[in-house]
Amino acid sequence: MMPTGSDQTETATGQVAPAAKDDGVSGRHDPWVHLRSHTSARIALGRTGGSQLTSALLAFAQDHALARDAVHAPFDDVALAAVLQPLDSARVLRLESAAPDRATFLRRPDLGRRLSAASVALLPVQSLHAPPLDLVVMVSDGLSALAAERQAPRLLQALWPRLRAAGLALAPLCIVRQARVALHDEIGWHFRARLSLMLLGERPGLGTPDSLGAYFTFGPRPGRTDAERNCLSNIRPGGLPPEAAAEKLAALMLASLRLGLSGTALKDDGPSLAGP
Amino acid sequence: MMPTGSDQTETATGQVAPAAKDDGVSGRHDPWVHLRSHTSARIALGRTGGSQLTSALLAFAQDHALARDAVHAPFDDVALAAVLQPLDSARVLRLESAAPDRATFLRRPDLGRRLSAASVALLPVQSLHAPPLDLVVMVSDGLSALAAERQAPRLLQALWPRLRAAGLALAPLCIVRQARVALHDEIGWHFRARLSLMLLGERPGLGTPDSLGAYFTFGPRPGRTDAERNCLSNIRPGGLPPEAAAEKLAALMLASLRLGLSGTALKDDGPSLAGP
Amino acid sequence: MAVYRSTLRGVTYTFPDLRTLLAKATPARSGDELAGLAAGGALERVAAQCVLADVPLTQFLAEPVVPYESDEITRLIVDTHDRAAFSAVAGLTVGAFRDWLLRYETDGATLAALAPGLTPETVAAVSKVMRNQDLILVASKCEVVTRFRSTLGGRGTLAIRLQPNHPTDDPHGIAASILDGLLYGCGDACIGINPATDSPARVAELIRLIDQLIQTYAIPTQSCVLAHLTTQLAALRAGAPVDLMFQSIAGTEAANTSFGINLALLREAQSATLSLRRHGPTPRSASTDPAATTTISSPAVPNVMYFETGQGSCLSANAHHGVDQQTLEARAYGVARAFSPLLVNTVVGFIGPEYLYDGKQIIRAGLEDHFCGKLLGLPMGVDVCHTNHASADQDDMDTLLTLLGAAGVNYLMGVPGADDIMLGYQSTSFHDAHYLRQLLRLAPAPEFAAWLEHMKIQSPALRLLPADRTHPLLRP
Amino acid sequence: MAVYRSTLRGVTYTFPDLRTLLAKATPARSGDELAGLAAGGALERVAAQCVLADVPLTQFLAEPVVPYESDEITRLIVDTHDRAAFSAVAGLTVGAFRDWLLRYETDGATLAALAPGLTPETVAAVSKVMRNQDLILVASKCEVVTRFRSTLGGRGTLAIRLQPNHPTDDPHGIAASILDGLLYGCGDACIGINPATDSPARVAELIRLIDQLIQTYAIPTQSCVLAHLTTQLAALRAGAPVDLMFQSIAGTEAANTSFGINLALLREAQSATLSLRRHGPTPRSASTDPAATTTISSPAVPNVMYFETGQGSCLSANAHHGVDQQTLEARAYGVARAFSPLLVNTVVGFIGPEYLYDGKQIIRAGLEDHFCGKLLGLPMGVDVCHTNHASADQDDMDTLLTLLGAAGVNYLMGVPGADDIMLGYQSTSFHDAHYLRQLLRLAPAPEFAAWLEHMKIQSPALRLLPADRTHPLLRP
Ligand code: B12
Ligand code: B12
Repeated sequence: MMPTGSDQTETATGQVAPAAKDDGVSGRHDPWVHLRSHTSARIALGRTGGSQLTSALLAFAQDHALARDAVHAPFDDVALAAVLQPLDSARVLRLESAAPDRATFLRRPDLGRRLSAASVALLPVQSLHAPPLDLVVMVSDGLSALAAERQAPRLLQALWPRLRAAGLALAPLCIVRQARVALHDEIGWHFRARLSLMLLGERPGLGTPDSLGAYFTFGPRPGRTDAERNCLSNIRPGGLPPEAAAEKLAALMLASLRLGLSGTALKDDGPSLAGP
Repeated sequence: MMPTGSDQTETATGQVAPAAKDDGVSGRHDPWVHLRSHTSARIALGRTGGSQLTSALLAFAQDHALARDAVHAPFDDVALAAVLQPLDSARVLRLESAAPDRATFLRRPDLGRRLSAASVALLPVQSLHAPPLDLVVMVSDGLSALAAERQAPRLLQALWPRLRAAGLALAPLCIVRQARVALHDEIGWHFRARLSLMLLGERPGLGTPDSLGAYFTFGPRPGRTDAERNCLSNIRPGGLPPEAAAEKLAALMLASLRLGLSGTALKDDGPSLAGP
Repeated sequence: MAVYRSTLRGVTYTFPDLRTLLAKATPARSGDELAGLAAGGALERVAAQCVLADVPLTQFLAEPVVPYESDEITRLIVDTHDRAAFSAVAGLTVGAFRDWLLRYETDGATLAALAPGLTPETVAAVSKVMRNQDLILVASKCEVVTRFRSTLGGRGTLAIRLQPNHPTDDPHGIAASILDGLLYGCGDACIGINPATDSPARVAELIRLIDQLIQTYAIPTQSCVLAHLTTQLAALRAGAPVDLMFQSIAGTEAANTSFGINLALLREAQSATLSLRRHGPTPRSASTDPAATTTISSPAVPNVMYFETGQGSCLSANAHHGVDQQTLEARAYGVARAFSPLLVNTVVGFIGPEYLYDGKQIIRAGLEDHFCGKLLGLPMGVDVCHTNHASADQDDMDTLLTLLGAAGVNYLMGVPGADDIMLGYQSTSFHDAHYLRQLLRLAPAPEFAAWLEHMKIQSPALRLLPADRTHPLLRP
Repeated sequence: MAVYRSTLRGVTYTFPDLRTLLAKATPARSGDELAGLAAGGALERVAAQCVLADVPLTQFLAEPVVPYESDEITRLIVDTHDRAAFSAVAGLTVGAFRDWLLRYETDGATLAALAPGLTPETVAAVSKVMRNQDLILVASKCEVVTRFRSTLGGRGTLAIRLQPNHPTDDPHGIAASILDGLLYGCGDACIGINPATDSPARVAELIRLIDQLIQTYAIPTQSCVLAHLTTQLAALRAGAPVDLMFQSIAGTEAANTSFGINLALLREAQSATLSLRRHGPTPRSASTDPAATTTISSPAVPNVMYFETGQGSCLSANAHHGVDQQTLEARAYGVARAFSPLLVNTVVGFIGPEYLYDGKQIIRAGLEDHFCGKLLGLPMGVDVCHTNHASADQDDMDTLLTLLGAAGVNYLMGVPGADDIMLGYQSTSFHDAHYLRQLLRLAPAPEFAAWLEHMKIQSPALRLLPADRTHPLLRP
């Protein structure tokens, strides 16, 4: 049995560095700090008594302030449209949800799930006799404009050729301001697409202000539930890199089209996606 | 020693009356409920275990909701001016502090301590050669419009004749929207009055939405501190009735004029006020 | 159908039915405002609370808030209601029930006996006429003990779920976080990973990773990988050593449908997990005799399920039937208790400000959820947390954390530095857990406490011991 | 004068002096916004906290926030600073000082020895880089014991000031509230009346009223009538049996001047009260040996003073010198500790939303004040309260009440039904006091606990006993 009452808190040297260090934490670490090479989680933070060191506390507070800002960062959908334009000869549509501003968007998810009246009017009329489309893809800021701006171009640059190569009939790419996930049901339904994919910013995490989520639905129409969708999350360089996400998404969506379903019945299982 | 573990909680009859009872509390009381005849304090509430009964809890919540409303009740200064007009042949002045609205007033006591520019312009010019006035009296909603509307007329009707009888030279009566206590320093200074009296609504209590406070300063001028004022509080029928307050105030203010001071050096001590 | 009415200073407030009355009586929160169900102001809220206080408890059996015909959860609640247990309070109104709960004589054993007689709606109703202190005091009387490899919920203990998530499910990254947590004395509730991916193969791999650690170091705890239940089932069927079967649940059938589950699927998953027989006899610890404690759920059915809930999920799925989110949350506990879970966790600030706007609403909801779950006989834990789009910070978390400690919460989350790098929210850290144990002298689960001592991680005085690189857990 | 600067993601924040730095580092509150001193946003606040964490503690001695020349409180702080006691932490920065406070080894005795070495500004500074949990944990280590007729502040105890106010100071009304409180087990901190009137004769009458009760029933407690100090002095000189001398105090000389007091007047009042020799030898209770506990203030000077404070009073008096309200509050404790008070009470939500806007700000401020006072060696109580113009309710009060119980607060207020019918605000009730004692197993002051048992008011298990009309206290 070890003696009680002893601990390994830092000695009182007065040398607590300010929190604005690169690693996000500073001061004395726990002896297993080498394990940090495996994860960006805040491990081996060290302690004083059993509590966090001042440096860790302030690093956290700083990251929190930054993440709060990230939620409110403005979305430059015009610039994003310009970046994405070359992907497709079809024109890129710029749309918006029914949430008029950021504050309303945050409190009214119902509005984030519907297009504004103006945007509905912008949607090209789909002839009832035109052959149904395979896929409509949209990008939204969601809860993080940074995520859409940083990850969507890389993801789509890798995804688009695969979709083309698979011979899919694609609707125009839509950029939607302030959308929630379910909005792609409405757009997919409008285009009478077999599959509808929404790429949108996830809620910013402390160290991760720019993480993208991808949600797709087979047979999109208003009223679909989350159980009928699939999701790929944490798309960002420190998580699932956008290119890898494109590869996974292509495989999953092609399986979805082949099996005629999405949701809990479709599992993300590398080999099993290969299909019959 | 009494047995532990037994208590006197109400028996579970299912008969907890709704809270909207006249006495503000209901359900089973403590055996000393007869002591309530001496005070409006929430005594002998009864208990369940050691906790308040649901009925008492809800009565409290209801009173809290009402008191919160009372803070925001609008002040009908025009009607009050009409009521007070007969007191004085001089015209009653209607003024306002620099706080533009209720929300601002609550967060900006500094603005409540200054007249608005418009009100400063309304003040009659005081000739430097006119004999100095003895007293300027003002009434404000402060934190409770109800208090000013209910108690000020009764108080002033009893006070005014006493002041006249004492032969005091009085400035016009001022009604000031949204004032804090120190504003009477500015007005008193403007009128070059020897004494300045502010009657204003105190913060509404739970059962007492209409309690008036009286604060007076000898030698009013901007920069006077609270230590240089005297105060009479809880002016309302259930507290110090307005007529009794008038009597006390008259005695105190006359002593103040006689001694040439106010504040901590002037004590409210019935007989000792009689003076030499 | 009854009409509910009261007159308050001359104004008459009418509430057409019980579910409207319940919604208007709820302390303010953004989700009910979003749903258009909240009271118009403080006075209407108090009026509703006064009416609610007078509603007899029997009315909740007579007037289901979600129709029996169209909702299997209502059917579950009604069909399994234990009238005999209920008889102790059957004559009471909601207000008198609150008074009864607060009596000195109403102790843990009384409440344990009553639990099967209470419906979720009854419990939600009474919470609406209770102040924070009432929610804390009554909950602190309840003791709900469950067991797998560790014994959880005993008085004077506080367990922690170790949550070592990683954005790519990297096994080394996850293992690093697990070691970190163990060296801070956390992990007795379970080691539970939220996988980033939805792959049965990856889920199986993660389950094996934890299992390996548990076996190597003989850690008295259990593993869980919180993928969708169908994904875990697929892994189980492929041979993964599943300790606990996890699922997010909600309070209406429609919401559960949107989660891709229903009662039948839950039952199937439960029996598949039970059939693995991994729960085995609970190792008795020297320091505590679990049999001596008053337990609610006699472990007739072993505790192999883990559920998570959180106010707002039904509304978010557009499946709330005009019922307020707190009542629906209690109904989710109605689902949970049909499955003898080892752990039930309300993830109270997780969904975001759309449902709980700020620290104040999160704190209130956390106390409500803990109280309601405990009263229904559940082993409640709380994920004390907030997102970056909410108006809340770590001070609010400290506050709720401390209140829940005083209320006797079964377990809390342990996330490295309180920052979940995969789920994108802030929860409680290993340090937070240790703070609470120190402050309120709460010990880990007895088997785990013994293990921590044995491993020289924590002293019997609940202090962390210095570890260097030669510590067995750190040896390569 | 030093310039304080930090760069955070490319933005440089500069703070011209220590008082600006302290203000910007303070958690958000309306009073500092009103004064124009608050940080512009969360990032500026964190930047200031990071800079503050690096400031050496010695800097607070070198750079007074209010000039030495013009402020007698600064002079008091500087002139009575105990360098020997300070030496234990003299080498630390603010951030390292927080770390030091949280060490396991830093126990109550260490903190008691350090107290005279700490200045109010140092203590305020460190609180600004502490989370709620830190404020609670460190405060819980401090034990500050004081005595008059009852022994207050011992570990595991919670005392209550019985506050029986009446809008006309009616003796029967006041007596009724006192009996109510006593029968609920409250009154051990003191029986303290805020008189509505400012008359020395009336004050004397009220003091005699309490004294009579104390003598008749041999209650081990002390009286106080909280008029202006000059009014109490007048009563004392006219022969009133003054137990405790009360005064509201603030953190700058100018604010105290606006209160009509200064240090000389406080000294005069203290020695006048001491000269009455009413404190006498403390009756030792059987259950606790007060001498055995670790006390901070060796009662060289008997404890005959009672002070109240509250963030915002200096600003309200336009006497804040550009210093934030929390630092000024700590300076008021600097005044208090020069007078060996029996009780110091921060009336935390009393002044209103102008200074502490809502429940969250009140909770934070309550924890800060309690922490700062305790660290400076004061017997801190908190009036957990709110006004009707603030955005706060009884749930917030329950929250703060419970947190303070865990933090080891010396005493709280007991007001009938939490509603002060004279001061117009909501505080804590006798029921609230009892809730906290039950929940955390906190006993009243030992002498008072014995008296409650003897009077058959409360059982040794801390339960209230039934009282009927024949109870001695109720006999006419
Ligand atoms: C918030 C959240 C939830 C909330 C959603 C409620 C709400 N109103 O927000 C709750 C708690 C209910 C939830 C539940 C579940 N979730 Co979830 N959730 C998240 C989280 C943390 C953030 C999502 C986000 O920011 N969306 C962006 C905003 C702008 O969109 P939104 O329209 O506001 O939100 C919608 C989506 O988030 C959707 N959603 C949430 N979770 C899931 C999961 C799946 C599989 C799908 C298709 C949709 C979906 O629900 C919201 C309402 O429609 C992500 C993690 C992350 N970093 O993204 C995990 C995440 C998406 N969820 C996940 C899982 C597994 C689940 C569950 C299946 C768990 C379970 N075993 O039951 C359940 C059921 C989901 C369902 N089918 O409905 C996984 C998905 C893994 C995968 N690759 O498939 C993620 C990535 C986290 C994880 N790794 O565990 N979740
Ligand atoms: C709030 C309050 C305070 C606050 C004031 C700070 C603030 N910004 O609000 C604080 C806590 C600092 C305070 C202190 C004291 N107060 Co005081 N306070 C009150 C209270 C509860 C409400 C006042 C109110 O609503 N005013 C109306 C609003 C609209 O005006 P305001 O401009 O916002 O507020 C100003 C006045 O309230 C003034 N003020 C506050 N208290 C006092 C006391 C006196 C004697 C004077 C002249 C002015 C004064 O200070 C404020 C800023 O200028 C009243 C009780 C009541 N029911 O009214 C007692 C009350 C006015 N105070 C009282 C007393 C005794 C004191 C003290 C002298 C106590 C002491 N022993 O030190 C001190 C010092 C006062 C001083 N000279 O500055 C007594 C006065 C008794 C009397 N008849 O003289 C009252 C009636 C309460 C009581 N019975 O104990 N108080």
